[in-house]
Amino acid sequence: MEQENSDWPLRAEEVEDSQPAAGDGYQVKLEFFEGPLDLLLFLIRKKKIDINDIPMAVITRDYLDYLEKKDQINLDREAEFLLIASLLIYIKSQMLLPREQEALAEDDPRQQLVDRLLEFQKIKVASSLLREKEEVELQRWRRTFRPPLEKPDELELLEVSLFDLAETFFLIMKRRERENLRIIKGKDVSAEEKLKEITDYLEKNGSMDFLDYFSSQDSLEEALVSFFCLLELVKNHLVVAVQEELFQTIRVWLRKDKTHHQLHGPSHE
Amino acid sequence: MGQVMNNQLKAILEVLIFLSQEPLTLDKIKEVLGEVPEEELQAALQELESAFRQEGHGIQIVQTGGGYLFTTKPEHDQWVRRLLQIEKKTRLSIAGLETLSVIAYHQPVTQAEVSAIRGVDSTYSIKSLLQKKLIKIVGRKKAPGNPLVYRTSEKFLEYFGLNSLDDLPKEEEIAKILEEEKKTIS
Amino acid sequence: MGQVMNNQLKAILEVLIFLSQEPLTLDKIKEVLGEVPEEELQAALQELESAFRQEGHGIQIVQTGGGYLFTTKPEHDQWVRRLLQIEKKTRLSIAGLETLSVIAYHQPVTQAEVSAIRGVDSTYSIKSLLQKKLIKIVGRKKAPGNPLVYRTSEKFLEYFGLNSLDDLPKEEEIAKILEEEKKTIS
Repeated sequence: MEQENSDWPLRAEEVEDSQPAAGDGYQVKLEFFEGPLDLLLFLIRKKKIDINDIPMAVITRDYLDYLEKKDQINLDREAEFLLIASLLIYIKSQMLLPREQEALAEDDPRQQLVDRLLEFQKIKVASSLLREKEEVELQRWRRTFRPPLEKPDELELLEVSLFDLAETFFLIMKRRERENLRIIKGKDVSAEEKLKEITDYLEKNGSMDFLDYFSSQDSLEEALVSFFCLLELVKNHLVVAVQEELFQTIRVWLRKDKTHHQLHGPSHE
Repeated sequence: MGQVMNNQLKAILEVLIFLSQEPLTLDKIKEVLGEVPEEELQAALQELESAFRQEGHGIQIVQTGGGYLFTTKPEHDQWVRRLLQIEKKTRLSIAGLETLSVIAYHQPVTQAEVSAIRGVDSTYSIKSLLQKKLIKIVGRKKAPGNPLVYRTSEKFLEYFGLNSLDDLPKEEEIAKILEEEKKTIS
Repeated sequence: MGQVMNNQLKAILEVLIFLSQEPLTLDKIKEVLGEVPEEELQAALQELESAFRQEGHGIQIVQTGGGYLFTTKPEHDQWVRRLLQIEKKTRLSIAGLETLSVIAYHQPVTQAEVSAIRGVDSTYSIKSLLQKKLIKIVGRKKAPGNPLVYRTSEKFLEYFGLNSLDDLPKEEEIAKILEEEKKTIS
């Protein structure tokens, strides 16, 4: 029978072993990580680092090296990797700041990252335990029919959920719409429009809760475009983005010294 | 033939008969099991049959239609019918689900309106939902024929774990979820 | 309680569990049977379970998803697949399993919360789990945007052979595995 590979500790290590490393770099593919936390845990384990005392400079460099090794970044998939990259840089910079009060040891800027990694690690273990249970259960078979003793109209009954109810209704409505030959046009999003939308909003309101804004977008595509517009604005020093509390939200402010003109014509050097 | 082998064979036969929707023929058994001495196979089948014929068992193996099949024993018929009746009460058919969803999102609504939206006569489904107490009659519409007007009931909210009708998933939310699917397909 | 009565009760329970498509809950059993002393019922169920656990049986009664269900034993998987001519059943994707774990351990939970814990947008996984009926919408969170709130479903329990959420791997079990991992790494 087949050799069952457990998903834990990390699939990526298996990949690394099966592909002779070129040079000193480890050749692991991003596809093998479910997400940035997965990658981060991999790097931490690789360096045998104590998760409670992460050397931010080292791990941030490893992480960025890793992303840079990629030929091209697939934005659809890798925005999340970039988000964590910016978080790592942020924490690193926080740690470089001179401490005003030496006494506040528990004020470690890494703490929330650590908490998050620990939680994620637990989830990974739980997943692997569930996987084992799944393996067993998939080998148990149940009947999907009743023995022939009832009247046929008692078949095809189902237990329904709220999702079924809602999905059913909107599918009926969709069917109706199609019958009426109404055409619904999709929305194309351009970066320029998004840029203008964000800066207009900032000019009017002063600041914005970026995560709220991000999740209020109609489609993933639109949300991603807005995310990269934000990165662009930060890069060009037109706005300041601050995460007041880690993993909470990103608040964005307009830089006061920037003129309206600059805002609407971000440079593309 | 050892006892272990025999037990093993009986267990496998039990599984095969259990999962077979049609009477399981000897040919099919041989096809699945491969080489098994005919004599051994017959003996195992017979033991299996007689084991379930004992008191204390409610199901039995019968030979019918050229094969073996699990059925319930006739003397338990009344319990079977009670169980099926109870299951019927708590389950919906696809037509029932469709009708219920239309009433939930369009209430208050008449039978004619439901039928128009579904494109199918919904009289029977409405009757069945009324019996299940998932919907209720709330009055008559001031329109030709004074048709009855329906709404979802308290039991409906309970069934779906909703606090109020405001909690019903909105079109955009479902659309978003369905949209996501379209993207991954295309 | 005489032996006849007990045999009779076991036989009826066998029939009911055998016929039920979903795990048969104690509540449903009681609804069908009416007045039966709790103790007697529990004893009969236990005897029934252990009888099928014997060698020589290929099917067994399992407690899963909050009820009783007949399934085949895992060791006969290969014969079943030969009978039904099915390759191995598909497993959940890693993303799906991860998302499901987060929901299982953090429920009730919103999409945004799941995504935050995973560090990955989980909209697609949630949709797919909804369609597999492994999770369900249970209402809305009183928070900006009133996001939908998710929980694992009955089917989730059945899928992993859990009788209730209490059967999920415990915190200590997980901690122990992590401890061992650490040892093998360093």
